[in-house]
Amino acid sequence: MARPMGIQPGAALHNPLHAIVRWREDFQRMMSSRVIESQLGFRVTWYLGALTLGCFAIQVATGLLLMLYYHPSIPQAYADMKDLEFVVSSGYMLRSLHRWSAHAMVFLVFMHMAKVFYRKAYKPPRELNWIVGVFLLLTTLLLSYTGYLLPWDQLSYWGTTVGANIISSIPVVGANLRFYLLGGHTVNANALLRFYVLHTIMFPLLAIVLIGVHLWRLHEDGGMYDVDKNGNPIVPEHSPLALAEAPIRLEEEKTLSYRELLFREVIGIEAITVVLFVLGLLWRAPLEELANPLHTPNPAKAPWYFTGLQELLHYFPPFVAGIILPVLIVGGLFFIPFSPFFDNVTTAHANQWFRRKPIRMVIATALILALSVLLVRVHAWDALLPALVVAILLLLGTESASPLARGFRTWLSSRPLSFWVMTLFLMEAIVLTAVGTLFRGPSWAWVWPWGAQ
Amino acid sequence: MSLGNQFRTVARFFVGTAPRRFAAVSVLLALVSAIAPTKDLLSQWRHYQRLYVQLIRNRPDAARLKHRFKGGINQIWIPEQHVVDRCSTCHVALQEASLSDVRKQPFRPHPPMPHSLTEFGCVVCHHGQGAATTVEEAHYSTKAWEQPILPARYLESSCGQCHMDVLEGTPRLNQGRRLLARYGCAHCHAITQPDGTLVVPVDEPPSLEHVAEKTTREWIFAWIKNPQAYAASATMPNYRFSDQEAADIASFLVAQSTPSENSRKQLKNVAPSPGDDALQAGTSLYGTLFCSSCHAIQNAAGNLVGGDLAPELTRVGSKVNPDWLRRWLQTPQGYDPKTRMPRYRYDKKQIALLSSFLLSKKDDDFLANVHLPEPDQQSIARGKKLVGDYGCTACHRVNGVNPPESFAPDLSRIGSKPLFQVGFIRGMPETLPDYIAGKIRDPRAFGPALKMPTFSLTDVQVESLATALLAQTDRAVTMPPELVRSTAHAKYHPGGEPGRLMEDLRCQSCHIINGNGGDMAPDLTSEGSAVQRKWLLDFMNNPNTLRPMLIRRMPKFNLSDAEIKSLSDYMLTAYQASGFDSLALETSALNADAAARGKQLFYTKYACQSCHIVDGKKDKGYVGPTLAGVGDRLTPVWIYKWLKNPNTLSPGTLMPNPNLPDGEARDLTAFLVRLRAHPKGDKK
Amino acid sequence: MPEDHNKNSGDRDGTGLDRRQFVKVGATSLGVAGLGACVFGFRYLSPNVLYEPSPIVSVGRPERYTVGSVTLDPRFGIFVVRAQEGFYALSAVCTHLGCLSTWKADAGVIACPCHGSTFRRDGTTIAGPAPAPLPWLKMWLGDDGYLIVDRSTTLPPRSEYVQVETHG
Amino acid sequence: MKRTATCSLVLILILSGCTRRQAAHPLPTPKAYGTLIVEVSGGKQIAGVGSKLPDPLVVQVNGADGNPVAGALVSFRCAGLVFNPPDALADSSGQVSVMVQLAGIPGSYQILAETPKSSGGTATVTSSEIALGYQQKLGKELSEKYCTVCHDPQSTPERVSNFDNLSPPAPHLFTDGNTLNPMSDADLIKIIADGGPALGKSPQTPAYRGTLTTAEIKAVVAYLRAIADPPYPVALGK
Repeated sequence: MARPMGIQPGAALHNPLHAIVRWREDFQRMMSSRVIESQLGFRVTWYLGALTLGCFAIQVATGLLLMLYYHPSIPQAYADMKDLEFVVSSGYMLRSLHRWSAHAMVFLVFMHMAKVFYRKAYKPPRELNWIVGVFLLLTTLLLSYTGYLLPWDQLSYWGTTVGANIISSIPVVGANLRFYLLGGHTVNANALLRFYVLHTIMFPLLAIVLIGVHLWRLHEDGGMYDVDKNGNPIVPEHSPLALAEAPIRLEEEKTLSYRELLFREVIGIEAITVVLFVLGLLWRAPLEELANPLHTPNPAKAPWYFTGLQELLHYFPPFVAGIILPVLIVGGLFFIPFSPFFDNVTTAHANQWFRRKPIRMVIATALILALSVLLVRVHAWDALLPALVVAILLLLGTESASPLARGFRTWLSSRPLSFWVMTLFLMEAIVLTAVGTLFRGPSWAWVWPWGAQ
Repeated sequence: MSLGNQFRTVARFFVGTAPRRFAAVSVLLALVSAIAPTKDLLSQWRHYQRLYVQLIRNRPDAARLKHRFKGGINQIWIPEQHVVDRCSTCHVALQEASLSDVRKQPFRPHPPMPHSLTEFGCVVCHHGQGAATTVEEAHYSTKAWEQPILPARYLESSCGQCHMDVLEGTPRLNQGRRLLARYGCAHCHAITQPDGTLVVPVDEPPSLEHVAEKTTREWIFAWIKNPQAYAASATMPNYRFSDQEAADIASFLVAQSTPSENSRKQLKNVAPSPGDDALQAGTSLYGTLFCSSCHAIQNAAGNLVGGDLAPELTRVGSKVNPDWLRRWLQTPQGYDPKTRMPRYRYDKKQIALLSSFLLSKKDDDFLANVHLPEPDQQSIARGKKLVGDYGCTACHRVNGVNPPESFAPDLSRIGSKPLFQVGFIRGMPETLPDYIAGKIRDPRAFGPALKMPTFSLTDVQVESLATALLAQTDRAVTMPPELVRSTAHAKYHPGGEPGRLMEDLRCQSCHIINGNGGDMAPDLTSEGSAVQRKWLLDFMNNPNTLRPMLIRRMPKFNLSDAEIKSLSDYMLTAYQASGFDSLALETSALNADAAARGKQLFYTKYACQSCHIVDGKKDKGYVGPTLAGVGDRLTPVWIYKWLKNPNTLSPGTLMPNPNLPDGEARDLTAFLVRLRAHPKGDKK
Repeated sequence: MPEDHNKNSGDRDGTGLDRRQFVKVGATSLGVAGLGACVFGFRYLSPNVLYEPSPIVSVGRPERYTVGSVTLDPRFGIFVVRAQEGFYALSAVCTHLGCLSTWKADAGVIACPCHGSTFRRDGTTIAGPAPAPLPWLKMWLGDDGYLIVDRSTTLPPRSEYVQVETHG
Repeated sequence: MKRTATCSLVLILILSGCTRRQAAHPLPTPKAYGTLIVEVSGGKQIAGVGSKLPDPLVVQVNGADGNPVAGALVSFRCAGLVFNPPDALADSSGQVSVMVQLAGIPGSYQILAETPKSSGGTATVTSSEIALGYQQKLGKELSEKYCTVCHDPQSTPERVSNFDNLSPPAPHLFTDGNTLNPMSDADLIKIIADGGPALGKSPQTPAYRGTLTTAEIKAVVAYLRAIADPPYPVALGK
């Protein structure tokens, strides 16, 4: 590292300016990771990570301001919402912005995870970063879930009640888990206070710590994920995974300092803030009647990102939907970067999945079809759709083992098993959430979004 | 340079390089984030406050108004009642009486009323959403608040939440509550009032246990089909029965009828002399017995003459069986023990004349086209089922069918019925008042299977009933009893021999005694300390009237002397006004020259003759009772205390309190005491 | 900004501005943004609606207070004093640092518990760090027979007495 | 990507801007034309604010020869009032009767009933209705209880008028604007409270100070002002 200009040795101790220079150096080192010009474009990562961070920043900013007017007690909470809506100057704006950027943050986190996966940016040495990412995903969901109850109107009360009952569907530990979460048997003053503390202190702190680790790992693992000419991921020299010979780049690329990407991401964040402001102005955060435990609005839906789970609960008994599927999903997400069999980690360890491809493809297709039969028996038609699509794609992939392989089918056949599992999971999530939010009317019956029964 | 690439160059200029893109987006962000604060400046309530400042600029007392006007959000905050009303943010001039000529809302002052604004806030009476500062959220029913502003015509219902007593300023509410009791709503619907008591029906539907003796199957059929065709003022509702159903019910009612106590008594039938003179005598007898005090008959011109306490007799001839009528006139309680009709102890000749007059009140075409098939067992069984299903026994007593328990919904909290529980018909305005008014006007429109009958009510009556029902809110039912101002009606029935007599004569059908009874005749609660014994005995024997202008008079009961004596003694001792010693006035002061001064006061200073008649020839005012024989009638102390303050002795009396100094009151009493019906010596 | 400006030597990254102009534009835009934030912050932080009890309070019927008595009404922090000349009200809030002072009947003084200031029954200071006497508050007899005090308006001492002829 | 974002934004703004306007109520086509319209009954009624008038307002359309014209179109207009039906064709006897619901502000309302004339233009008649606020309703109740027995010459079965039994000067009708309007509120309050002699008027008006509170007396005066005919000029006295 070149010595910073203008500082004589030994002058550091009693020169106050020196402290500033040293901090600039630390920042410099933080920014030391390089970025290749081809990766600056929006198309590469859609700046999703940065946008999510931007939304989180908006949440913290608006959240702090809202906290100045919010008391987490039963009659006062709803009255404060009314005050914010009608009396506090531009209070309604902060509330709408807070709610819209909450929705945006959950959406962007999912998109970010999918983009990172499909860009294979989770490959070593970035497995830890992927794990931290998954934890951040859970934290975001919990942040949104706890924040959903705070306005204490009918929507939030019954959404939280449904969410809490989802938790209680975990057979053994569910009931008392719910009891500790709500601080009682029903959603009441204790629940509001606990959700308030979780939402304003615990989870934001957890999120900030995780984001810190996430960004630190990002720079430690060499910034943006990139692959050299023969497919090996480029890692910084000090990384244990560095190969003997230096990585050979595809072609000569101008490497720029990280600041360039950061600058573009800031533009992205500002753009999404503008979009959220406009959305907030056009569709204000809805505030319904004061929570009334005696009347359940029909239908009582959990927040939109949980309607997928609620949809599952509609089909499967609580044990399956409450235990097996969530554990499977979260476990699967954690397991993805570590499974040699499951994923072609690097070309060096040839992927077992690759070697005996036809049999693997056939087994995978059989597994998917078995899943479809199960879904049919349970009449889970909407969960069936993505499984069928994945099955067809798999079949296309196995078919292409024959010599006359064409572009798309060869690409398909070379996808690792993790690709299929991830795609199935994402499509299931999207379809179930869409059905749960848009196509479910009173008493969870099927209804077309435009209201015709 | 086509438009397309002109646009492209400009776009490239702005979003070309990253810094420019950054600049463009930042400016956009600044603009967008500035929208909300500026929208705050243009908020609705500021607009109205600016309009108000312009309005008061050119008014005569502009300076004072300007000084009193405080901009910004104005709020009435009453923590104990959880009231946060910000209505006065836009309705700025609520307490500015000088703006009463302004017609444009929201700048009208609040009309003078008994409660101050900061006592209860606005929402407690006007509903709407107090916390809102936009018109849409405050006045209308939105997702966040279901109760829109209460329409002005139903505003009196808000008074009914706490007040049980009859208020002068709420005619609709008072009429609505009277109708609730009079039209028998309380027979089926339980309605708890703010003081915890249930609404008591006062319409006394007749018992049907012996209906076969009284009338014919055809009449019952025609009556059930359309009661109002028989008697316009009938409060019996119309159940819209089909012909078959009505016939079944009629045949069942006749079949279940059992012989009454009356039917077993032998009544030597005095055949009235036929021809017009009997009818003439009957009509005059009907007049002199003052039957029109309770019963009404439609005269030729078509308007009802008489009271509404008892059924209308316009077409009674085509209803009742003559033999039943004669027995009824002799002892009504024999047929229906609970009837409110007194036993008048008519003699045979009077009964004959009266019944010939009543039977002449016929309307032949009422039953003209009613031909019923012979009643068979199935028809009777169907009739019985119908009577049970439609809850006739909630009002009428029928043999073999006991009254239904919870037959109709409890209306105690209908005023705050949440809208999601209300089944609106497609196309009707979706508000609670309209739902209630619609349900009263035509219940079957809400569902053909509903059992609620249709009442014949005018629009104004429906509006009053809706007002009375809208008063039944959660607040009304959960009112702490000490806050409720109500005229509690005690259940008072005198015991012993006089009690049996008063029961037989049904005194409490017309008079109020100790807060219980009808309000048509004077309140007798403190009659004992008012009247003199001799006058009371004469009056009981032959009741004449003190108020010539009233057509409702006390009927003659033909009591025996012993009965009169026991009744009068009981009244004179039992019904004393509280805190009333009849010797308070030293009679010496009532000498002759005091009487002269009293007369001068009577005729000139207070012009009492404009309402009271003393000298039949000179005075003509008949608002108050005639005072010709007041010396015999009232005790001197009562006259004196009455002159001092009439309202304490008989609350709500028409006589204004003249605020007489003691001296003048004594002189007037001296003058009045000397007015004897048949003068004895020293009458000036 | 014309295209040729781009060739300005100072402009290295295509912003069309050289360093000095960039600093100027940067500073002004930051200034504007900062000003906007301040205005927004100030308007947001000053509540438009206050949930505070109204300064006008009722301190009960005159008969409650015997002649020559000094009674503290703890609900509102007011001394209701009934002197020979009539009634008057003193604020019980010590003028030093706002503690609620109490009436010491035995010593016949009003004493502040925090820093030992003492006052006479007409509010004037006797000793202690209190810089000013206890203020007189506006008091009148309401038409419902209750004594009403307006805690927000002070009167010059000895300026107004409420005459109430009570046979108590 | 940016282009799609901006045009979708513009689209949203347009959609949220337009509002649905109620389709205008179609007027029935007149079958005949009269030349004159006259009020038959239902004018000068009194009702509480916002409530319906007890009896319908009936108007009749007559032709040039004076006899009624069936099928003439009559429409009613008055700011704030709700008519049911707002416009209708005259029935066989040339009459149209309409239920009127008063507006939310107390005061007198001039209802304009108009019918198109065969020779073009419209014939109109105005009838006035009175809406009473809370105070005036209180005044009405009190005056009906204490005052109208002498001040109202018409008798009803329940209340026979005492008007003719009084020695001259006869009591003024409450609607007699010409005598009552010039008197100030204070004078009226004084007469009611202290009786006729207080202003040198006939002692036949008793003193009601002991019976009515000042608020109730003011309510009676407010009622007098509301039903005065010619109407009481509001700006006159305070």
